[in-house]
Amino acid sequence: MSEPIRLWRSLDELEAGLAGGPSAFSAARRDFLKLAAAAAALAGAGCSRPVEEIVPYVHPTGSAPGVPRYFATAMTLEGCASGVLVESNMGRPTKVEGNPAHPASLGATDVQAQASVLQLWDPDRSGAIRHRGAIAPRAELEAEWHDALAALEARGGEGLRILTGYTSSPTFAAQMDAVLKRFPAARWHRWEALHRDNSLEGARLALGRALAPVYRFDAADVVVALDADFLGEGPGHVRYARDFAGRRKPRGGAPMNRLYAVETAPTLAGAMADHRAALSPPALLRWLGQLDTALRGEPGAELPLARAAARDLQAHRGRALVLAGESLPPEAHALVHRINAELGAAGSTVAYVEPVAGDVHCAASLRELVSDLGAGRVEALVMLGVNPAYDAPADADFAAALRRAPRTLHQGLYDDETAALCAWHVPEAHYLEDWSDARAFDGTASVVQPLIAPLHGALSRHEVMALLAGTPGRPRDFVRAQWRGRKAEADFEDSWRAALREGVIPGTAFRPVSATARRVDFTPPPAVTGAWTVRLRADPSVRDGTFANNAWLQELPKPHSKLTWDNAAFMSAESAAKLGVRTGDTIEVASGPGRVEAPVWILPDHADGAVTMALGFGRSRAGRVGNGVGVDAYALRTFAAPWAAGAAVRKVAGRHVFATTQNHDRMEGREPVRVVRADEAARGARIPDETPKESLYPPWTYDSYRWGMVIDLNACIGCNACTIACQAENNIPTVGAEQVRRGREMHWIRVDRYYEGPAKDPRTYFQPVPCMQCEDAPCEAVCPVGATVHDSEGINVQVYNRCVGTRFCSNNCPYKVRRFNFLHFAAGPAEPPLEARNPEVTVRMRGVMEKCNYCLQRITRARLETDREGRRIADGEVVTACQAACPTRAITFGDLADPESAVSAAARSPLDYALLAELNTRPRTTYLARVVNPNPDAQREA
Amino acid sequence: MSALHGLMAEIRGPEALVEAVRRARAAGYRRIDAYSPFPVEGLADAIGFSGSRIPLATLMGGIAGGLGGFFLQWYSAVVSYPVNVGGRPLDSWPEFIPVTFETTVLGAAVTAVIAMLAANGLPRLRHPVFDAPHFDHATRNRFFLCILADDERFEAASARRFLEAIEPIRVVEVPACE
Amino acid sequence: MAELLSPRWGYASITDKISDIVLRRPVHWIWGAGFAVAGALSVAFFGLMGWLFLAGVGIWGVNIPTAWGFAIGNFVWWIGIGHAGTFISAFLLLLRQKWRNSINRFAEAMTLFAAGIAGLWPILHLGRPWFAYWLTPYPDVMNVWPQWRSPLVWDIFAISTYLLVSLLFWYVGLIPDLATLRDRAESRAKRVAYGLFALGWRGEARHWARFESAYLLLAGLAAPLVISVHSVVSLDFAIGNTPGYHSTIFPPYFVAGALFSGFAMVLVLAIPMRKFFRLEAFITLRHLDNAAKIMLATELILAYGYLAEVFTGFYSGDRYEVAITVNRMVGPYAPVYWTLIVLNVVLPQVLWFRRARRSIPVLFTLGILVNIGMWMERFMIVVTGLAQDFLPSSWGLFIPTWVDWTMLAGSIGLFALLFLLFLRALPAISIFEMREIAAEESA
Amino acid sequence: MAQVFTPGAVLALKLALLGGLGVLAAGSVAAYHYLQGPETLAEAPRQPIPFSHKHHVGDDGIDCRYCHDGVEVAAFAGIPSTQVCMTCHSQLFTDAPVLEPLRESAARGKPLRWARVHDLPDFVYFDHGIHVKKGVGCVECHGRVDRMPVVRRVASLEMQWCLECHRNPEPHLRPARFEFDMRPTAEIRALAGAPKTTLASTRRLTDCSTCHR
Repeated sequence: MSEPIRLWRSLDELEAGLAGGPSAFSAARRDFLKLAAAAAALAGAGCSRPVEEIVPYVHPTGSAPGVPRYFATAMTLEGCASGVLVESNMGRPTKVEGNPAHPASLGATDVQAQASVLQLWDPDRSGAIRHRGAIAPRAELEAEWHDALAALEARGGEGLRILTGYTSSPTFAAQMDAVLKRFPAARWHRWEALHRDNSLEGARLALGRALAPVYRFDAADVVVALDADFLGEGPGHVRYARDFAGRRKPRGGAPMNRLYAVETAPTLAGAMADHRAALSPPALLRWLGQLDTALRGEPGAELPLARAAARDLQAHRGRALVLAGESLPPEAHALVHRINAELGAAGSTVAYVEPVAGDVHCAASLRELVSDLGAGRVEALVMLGVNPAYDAPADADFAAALRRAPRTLHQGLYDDETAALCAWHVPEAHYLEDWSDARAFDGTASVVQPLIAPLHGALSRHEVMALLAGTPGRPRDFVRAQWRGRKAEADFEDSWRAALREGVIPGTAFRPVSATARRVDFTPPPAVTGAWTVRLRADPSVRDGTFANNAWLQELPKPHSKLTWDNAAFMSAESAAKLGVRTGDTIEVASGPGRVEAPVWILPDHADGAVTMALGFGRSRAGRVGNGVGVDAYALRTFAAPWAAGAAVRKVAGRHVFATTQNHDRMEGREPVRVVRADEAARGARIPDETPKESLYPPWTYDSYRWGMVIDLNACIGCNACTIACQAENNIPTVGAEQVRRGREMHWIRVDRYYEGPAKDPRTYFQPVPCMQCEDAPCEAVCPVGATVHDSEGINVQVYNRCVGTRFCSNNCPYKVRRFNFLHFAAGPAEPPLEARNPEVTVRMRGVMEKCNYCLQRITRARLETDREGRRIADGEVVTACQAACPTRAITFGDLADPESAVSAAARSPLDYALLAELNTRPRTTYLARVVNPNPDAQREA
Repeated sequence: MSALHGLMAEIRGPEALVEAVRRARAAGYRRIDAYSPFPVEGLADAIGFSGSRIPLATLMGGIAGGLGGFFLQWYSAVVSYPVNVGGRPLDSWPEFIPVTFETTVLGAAVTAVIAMLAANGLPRLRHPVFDAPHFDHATRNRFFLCILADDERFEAASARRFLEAIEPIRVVEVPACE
Repeated sequence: MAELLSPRWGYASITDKISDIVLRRPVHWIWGAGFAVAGALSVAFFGLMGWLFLAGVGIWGVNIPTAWGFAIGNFVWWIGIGHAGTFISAFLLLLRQKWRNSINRFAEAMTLFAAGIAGLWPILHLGRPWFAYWLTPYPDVMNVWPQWRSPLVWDIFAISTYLLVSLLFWYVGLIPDLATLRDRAESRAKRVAYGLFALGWRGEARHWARFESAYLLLAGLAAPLVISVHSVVSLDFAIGNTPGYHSTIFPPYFVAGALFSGFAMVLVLAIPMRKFFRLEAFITLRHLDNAAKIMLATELILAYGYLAEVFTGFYSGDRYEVAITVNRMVGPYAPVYWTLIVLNVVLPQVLWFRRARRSIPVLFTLGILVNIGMWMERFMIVVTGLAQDFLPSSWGLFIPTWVDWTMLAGSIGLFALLFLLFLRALPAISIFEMREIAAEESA
Repeated sequence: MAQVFTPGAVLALKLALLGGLGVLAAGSVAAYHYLQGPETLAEAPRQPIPFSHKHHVGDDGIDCRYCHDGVEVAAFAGIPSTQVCMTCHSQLFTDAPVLEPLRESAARGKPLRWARVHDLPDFVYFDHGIHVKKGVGCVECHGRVDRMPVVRRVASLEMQWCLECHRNPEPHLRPARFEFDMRPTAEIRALAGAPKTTLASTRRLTDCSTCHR
């Protein structure tokens, strides 16, 4: 995949490109025309075509046009880096893949990484340096600040404040040192809306210093997660998902692990749990108390699940692990550290390392800044990549405080809420445009290299720091200098190239620190009947609001609610009944200083007495896509209680129509998802094959490849990475909330969510559903024009340019995986510019049916390559977009004709079954049953 | 006065017309036309019309349509561009039947109409009888018998005498039109 | 039982009575008003058609899973209405039912207009209608062909054949009457116009003979065609695997429904027409009575179809069939189901009573109600199966937009417009066949 | 009663009918040719520089790959960068007026803008590399460019034209070393025999997915 690149050239190429110069730009122009013609050509189907221009390079580039190249870099989210490989088509980044060499990725990505390419091309990104709203030349900015800084320097930097989010960039840190050296009295504040104050504070209490835990799920037999969604968010979650899934194999290898999840709102971890309890935040803490009591063998632990979990943990000392989610107070974290110590987890299933984003308490840091602003102690405030005017706690009233600052500068991707209040705004370079470096959750460092010169004349964060430090230079040089250290240029060059090629710098992972956890007294809050708690959490898609203007993420269904383009007040059915509300009714939630009105969404697996709301919505200056989507839950947030707080909840007037992609939750006894108990599976239980043996038709022979896919429901955590990866790879348009309401979303692979069991606290199952590529495809027989037919490798292909749009195929598709362009979605307002699209995939016009085709373009590329080399495609050589993105490797794809292939092996599993097999459609895509591993002990208890 | 098309008698009713025709035949006239505002029972036999060949033509048309329809489907699906459609066999003949049926009916129907018109020598917008007085009532309520001038036994005087003998409303000469 | 025609009617009076409607009678304000309304609706229809072609079918309520909505429902409904005409003229001709002669002409016209409008819908329904011709076989530069296994291709052939044969049948039957109009028209323009289409018909004995044999053959061909058309249409559904679609009862059940709605429409048209043009003498109560009887018969077959569907639904034991059967009765579209049961099964039972069969208001109201009921049946068949099929995760309802409704109304307006024009331009009752009856009555 | 139609009228009608049929026939023929694609094979589009393949290939014998360097490895054969042209033209015809755009491009760093001669619809994914690899000579599709003063299209590039070869590729293939030889394939095969290339099955070659995705 990744290939060595000669920096001086590729970079010049890129910069030249964006300077409107010949190379990359003209390349873009070619594909632009290509794509622009697409719609017309689709319509034309051989009728008159416009005369097209071919624009060659002026200087040769060494890369043949149309051959994509991959570059390794790293994306930073909440201070933690994950390695990515970015596909570049003629100088234009079009697709993000995980970097197998990177510890936080292992080749997989989360949804934000997939969507980041759309963010890069977002036309709403800030496009110019602005002074009081008016576009200003860079020189003016530099001139003004040069003088201002000189003045500040004279006073030792008194009154200079810098506010950033979490950053793990060594280069940035070094620059900050330089700045603070120049301005000794200056202060560096940090604010990250999704901060990790509680866990760090908890570590301070228990371990004596701020340390971050690094978990080893591959070594854990029993895991207890307390409101900890280690599969869905937080440092290293992609890696953790892989390790966790690796321990859920019912047969062969290590014994299958068991997960107990206690949480307020359903999370990905909760959905995977073998035992789950939904408890409101206070009750959850009491449960922790009970667990502790039970572990210490003291009387008074009356909660059966807690007792069972305790016994299970003790039975697996050294292979047990307890996790505390960020929402738990520091004391709870401290207790959990202690419990892990007593269970012999420390050193085996959990290691402690220096926090990659440094030892910092965001709340304290921001509170200090706000008070200083209020006291007029701030002369100049520089804010880099933060948006406190939107995401600071309500009781900070940051906007008001900010107005008190005489001199302000804001740098960000967007001209956002904070930018609007600042004298100066500087567009920030996207990570795909920027030189930098960053550390992963375990400390492993990567060099961040640009694939394209800043699109909107954006500045690197390092350039602004250089301005402050008074040491001008190019970002790349800062990063090189940082890593060269004392080495000589000559012998550094090789390691530098290696680092850029591999995407990781070897030997930079933090060494685990040995720390002994002491017991700190922890008293769970007393039970108060009828009390409400509001639980605030990051949105699985837009996180803290950073990605609010990203249509792919906005339209990505939330894992549990399948809700798009919105947030809601999630609550349990019982709580709703108590309030007398149904899904769609409006409630008012009042907590601390703030109150918000939000529509209710009932989740069967939500805790009673609690309301969960996602942060990151209700933006006013996010951009055309994100403005006014959902309600702003930050209004309920305070320094003291960032995640959970007591609240007053009441019903108010108003209905809201949600845009959801799944209207029915239960399986209606149809078993699309098959479930097996671990012990049965271990004994080799087999899912009966319901395919009718007789067929009216003589079988077709497939003499070359027989592409097939197996999806392991036991590994799928429902994170949606496949859905969005497919969207990015296949130029799938977004349609907007209104069209989703009408049932017209376009995702080629959707993740179905089913509930099974009691109405209260049912089990949650996820099931990714792409096209099944049926061998006896019902869709094909009914197409009047033969626009969907089989090819000789058994792929059910959709020929867009032949499709007339009768939609008969969709009617006849039992899986309803076909998607139709009811309107000209490809030209929708939220669509990326044509340069951002995959030139290997036709852009579909209005009136055309489309669907998954196993990433035909990738198969074709592999076929052409291997064909030129005169060999067969080897197993694993074709990786579909969904497969590549999947954190848990739940998707296996390959050639069923080759008995040695991974997919053949998977298909032979006794747990393999075909969806709706009784219809005799003979799908090429099959599933491996979900395996649950309940604790017999616990069931006896319950 | 130009050439004569024939002598025409205007007759009151259908029965009278049939009777008249019979007598004309008996009198040895062969080239006679009878006009009525609706198909009159037994008139065709009386005038010596031996059954039409339209049914045969129709049958032929139907067979041609059917064969053509089936061949078109078979050729395009099996020979011209064979494609694997949903694992169905290329020659899915049972699924070719509906179209074959339709083309059969179409072929037959179109042939029937064309054959009818052709055999009747229609369309023919101009015809001598149109010049005959009162002939516009031939499509309303009147019946006409016309002995054509080219009948070898035709002789103006005798023919007129013959027609007068069957007590028509009137007898007129129908001039041939150029 | 009243005879078909009172003896006081002779060849001349029949001819004049019917042809005067076209040739002499001045335009009446009622006709004008009807024309205006129908015209307005037609304009709306074509206007929305234009928008549809520009924007795409997204302006309708269709979605995934219910990718078919009003368009297909309307198509099936119109085709159904387009059945009675040819059935009347073909079957009843073969069965020597003389009473047909006074209603076959306008019934056939109704058939042509209904079938033509029906034929529009599948094309409007396409995502890219300008490529509709790809469904027909022709030598193209892509060397590709229609996919013959698709019922939609069968439709193309079935509908176009039906339209063409019905047109021929209708036209052939018109020729002698056109000649009549040619000979009775005063204005030269009219004589030329009718004269052209009369093809110089003279009513010569041999011509009549050939005419009758051809007409009989056409009837013989049209009869199975009538059956085949709706059978093929029903295959659009029966071939599919969608629960509620996949049913072998469909062909006969669709045909029965078609005749049912067709005869209902005949009544809806005949009753005002005979009153407005004073044609009570030709379209007697006995005619209406017979039509009502046929309605009753087809309604019973249809009711059997409903019953059989429910029975087989449960009998199959197939969980999806059972689900859809139950779903129709208690699901989101239950109101539609029960309404159509009332309109199509319960109400028509009044036709058992002679008094109802001979009561103008009853028949007229019933005709309208039955047409509404039959439209609902089409809607139920098209939508319910799709809305909730195999995987619960993909279930989703179809909610029509105002465009759906307006275009439905527009198509009805277009139908009315064409029929009103027909009444003014051509003899609404077959003149020469009425003369035949007169001849027989007098004989 | 008199005739409705005068002899003249009838004659006129007949003529009108014939005329109508004629128009219909002509119309369908025209429509067919429209669908055949508008590009008239004869004429070449206007190019910024009247570049003569005849001169460069026919007379100078420059190998195709010298300018079209992607042809063996990539989907797109590649259009020479200004720099490639300048390798010679910095010495030769340095002041020829026709080359002014080239010199300007080199000086200003602005790319030349050539008009596409072979333009496939964008839902067609053609790959030069594999065709060259399998032994389809340039001349098969591009004709005798070595004889074209200004290059023009010689093939219709319609689907049926592609299928002709995809349904029976064998006679269109030539040994690798003659790929870039401008002589017609028949001649080459007579001279050097058939190539030893392994071909995908005709079924594979006529799959929709071979060219459309």
